[in-house]
Amino acid sequence: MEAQSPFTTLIEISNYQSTTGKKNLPGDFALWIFIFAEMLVFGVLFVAYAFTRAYHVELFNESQLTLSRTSGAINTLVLITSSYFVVNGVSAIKQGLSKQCGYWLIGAFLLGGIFIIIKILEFHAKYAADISMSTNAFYMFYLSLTFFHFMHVLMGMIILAFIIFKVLNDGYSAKDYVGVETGASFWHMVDFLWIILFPLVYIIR
Amino acid sequence: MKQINSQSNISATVIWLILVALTLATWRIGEAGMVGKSAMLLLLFIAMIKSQMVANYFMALRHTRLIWRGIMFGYFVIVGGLIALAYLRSLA
Amino acid sequence: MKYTSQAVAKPYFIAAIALFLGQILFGLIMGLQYVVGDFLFPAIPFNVARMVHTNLLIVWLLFGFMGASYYLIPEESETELFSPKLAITTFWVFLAAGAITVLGYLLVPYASLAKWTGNDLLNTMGREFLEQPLPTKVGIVLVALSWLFNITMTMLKGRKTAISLILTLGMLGLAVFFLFSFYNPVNLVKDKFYWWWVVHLWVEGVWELILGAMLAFVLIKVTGVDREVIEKWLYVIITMTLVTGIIGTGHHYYWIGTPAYWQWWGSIFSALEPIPFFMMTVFAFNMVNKRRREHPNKAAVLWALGTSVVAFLGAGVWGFLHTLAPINYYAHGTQLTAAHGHLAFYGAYALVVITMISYAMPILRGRAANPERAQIMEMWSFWLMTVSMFFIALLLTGAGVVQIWLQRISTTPMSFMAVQDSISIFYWAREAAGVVFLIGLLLYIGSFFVKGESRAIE
Amino acid sequence: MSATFTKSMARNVFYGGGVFFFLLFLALTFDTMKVLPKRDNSQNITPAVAHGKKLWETNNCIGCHTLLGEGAYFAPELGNVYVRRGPDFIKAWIKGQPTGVPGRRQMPQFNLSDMDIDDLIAFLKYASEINTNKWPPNIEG
Repeated sequence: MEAQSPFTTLIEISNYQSTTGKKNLPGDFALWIFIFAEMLVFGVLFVAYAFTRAYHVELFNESQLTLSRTSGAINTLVLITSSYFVVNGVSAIKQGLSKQCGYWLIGAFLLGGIFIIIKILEFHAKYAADISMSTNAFYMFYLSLTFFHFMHVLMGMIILAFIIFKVLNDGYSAKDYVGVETGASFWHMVDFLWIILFPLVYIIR
Repeated sequence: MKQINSQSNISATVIWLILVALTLATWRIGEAGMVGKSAMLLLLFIAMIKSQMVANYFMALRHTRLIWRGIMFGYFVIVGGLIALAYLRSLA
Repeated sequence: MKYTSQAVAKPYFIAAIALFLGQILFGLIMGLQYVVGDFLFPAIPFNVARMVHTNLLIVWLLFGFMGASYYLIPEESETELFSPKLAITTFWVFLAAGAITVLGYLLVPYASLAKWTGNDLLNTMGREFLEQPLPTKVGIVLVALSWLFNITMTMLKGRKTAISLILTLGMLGLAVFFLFSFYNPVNLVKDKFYWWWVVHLWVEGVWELILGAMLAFVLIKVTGVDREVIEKWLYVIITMTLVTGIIGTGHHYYWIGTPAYWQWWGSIFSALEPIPFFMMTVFAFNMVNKRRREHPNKAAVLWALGTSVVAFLGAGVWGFLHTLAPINYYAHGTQLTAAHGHLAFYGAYALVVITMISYAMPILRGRAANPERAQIMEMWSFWLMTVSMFFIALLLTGAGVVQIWLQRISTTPMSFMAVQDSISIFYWAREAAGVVFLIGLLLYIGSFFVKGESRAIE
Repeated sequence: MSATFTKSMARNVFYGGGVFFFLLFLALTFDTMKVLPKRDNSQNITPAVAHGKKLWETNNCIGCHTLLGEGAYFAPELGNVYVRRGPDFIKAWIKGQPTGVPGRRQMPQFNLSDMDIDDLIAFLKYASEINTNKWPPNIEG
């Protein structure tokens, strides 16, 4: 009766109790399903970008030069650093240090804010130059990818804000920190995707 | 317990520094205007390595079950591979 | 039946099945008009038959949803319905409005109907699926609000479960997005753009919440699997529905004057739309495999599993077939769309309503399950309807592929009507499958009248 | 630590994800509305076109035909009929219905005045000039 389906397997894997010291996914599995779905969407968009470019190499190369590589690089550093802060925040809460955790996460949140500001300046420059998703194939992908990612940063910041609020009110502890790990996983995904997006859209030619 | 955590903080710091260095390298290569097959492959490889480092160390998937690391590594192979393929086609 | 007020579901279910029968009869008329063009002309021209066919579908599904929620919400909330009287009044109002509207379609020329019902005040008529006269549209809004009010009030005074929350949210979305049917600008592109906010965001958005909630409810009842497990997977599945389905609306924005970037957004997100349906299939089978009890209503289990499979095939697979922009460029507006529409509506929505009816109706009639013979008849009707609907989908797919080839790809494209003549064999076979479907439906109706030993409610 | 998969988190992801993608949809809608004037031929909407659209609707043409690929699939696509057949043919066709050929699909006689038909044709002309990303693939629709 107990037929094995991919679904049961998935549940069992997610409930896997370690005997060999292997751990489970950090945070709540419900969010991980979402994370994998988002990675899939971005993956398809990345590949679609690359293949569309293969048909319009000159157009892509030319348009790519109008992007600010420096602001893209700064944003990469900003996100990497904020991800690093989040890692420290998680390890702080694992030791029951709510305050420290809160501070690290506030730092990460503020860096997210810097990313947003830089990104808005970038969008504004393109808007002022009358460039939109309908301008050409390159800008379609550039704006779609970065705007879609931009929204993820905003969402990540909202999640971080919730966690900061809760952790500063001693809502988490050394025993109960799944919520922090869950939010952290989302934030790292935002970082993960930007790390691929930046060289792909801004640099590689 | 404390020991392990400070250990992981140190390794996270090292990873962070490597990621920063690789980002700066990517930026330099872009500013230098390097193009062509090897530059493309190098940049793509750096990006993929960086993303794997985030997955393994920041997301802490390194000690999880094979399947989760497998999904991330599969992403590396499939997405990275297809992108490389598309670029190589355009160079050919 | 745990709460006496659940009994209000009964007339809703009966009306749903009766209107379903009407829908199928008009479907058969249209199917014949496809090959015998002047059949019933000018008494019932094709456009009138189609309007009746599609509008009856919407109305009977709404009856089914309402009946289901009047049955389900008291049980979930563990309290009597807020106002059974309101529910019954709403029923008669909706039935009367529906009947008058259909009679209007059949007896009055559409242009006169428009003139008499105030279409000059606010142009809303004459758009696919939204052909209803203004008073009917207003009536639908009022009925939906009364339904929503009654259900929400019931939920507020009792237990709030994930299932009832999701169902109510689905109904709220249904009511809200229907409001876009009142917006009909002269600008054809805008008209079409927001028309999809009703049509797509209904069937590939909020209706799926209702579908998921109904299916989850029946699964809890017939399998005895822990509510926690079922409800958390329900959340995951409908999350995926909204993640893929909302931007998936873009697959309707390829060729109607909207910007070209929708081809990317629409293709990518709608290509992922099969995922939640696949999850739903695996979910349903898993829960049935893990069942903790043998529910005497075997037929209901079959309908539930059937829903998950046919919804995946009809909405997921057949949708995917023509959702990518480069393929849709050739497939758009052909019989392929009709194939997808038929199997998807049958699998996702007709079947889930029948699932609910099949589960609840015996209980409403004072027994846990129908007698053995009645259930066997139900199962026969399931297979007859499902297999014949498959044939309808396959035949229309065949017709669509040939149509695309002759009319759009061939270097010497043929005209629309010439192509239609050359694919008439598909239409004849489709009509035959339609007759089998009708037999299946009649068998289903017949199963309600089979007498015999039946188990009492535990 | 055993894996966590809670209903409350699944619920949060549902609300978060739903709102997120709806907002994204609104953003894309906003952009679409901004771009439309360049594509939708709205500069050519005259009172005749508006009246033509109303006639199109109140005679339920969509119940048999498709318009830009949407509608019933029983009768020819009319989004490009203005280009395919031209105004004179359309006018004669509408006036000549039904053909009464036994066994053929029949179009009703809608008893439209000459002016009505002209408005309907104006609407079809307007529709044929919408930028549809080169759909349909050929003149046959």
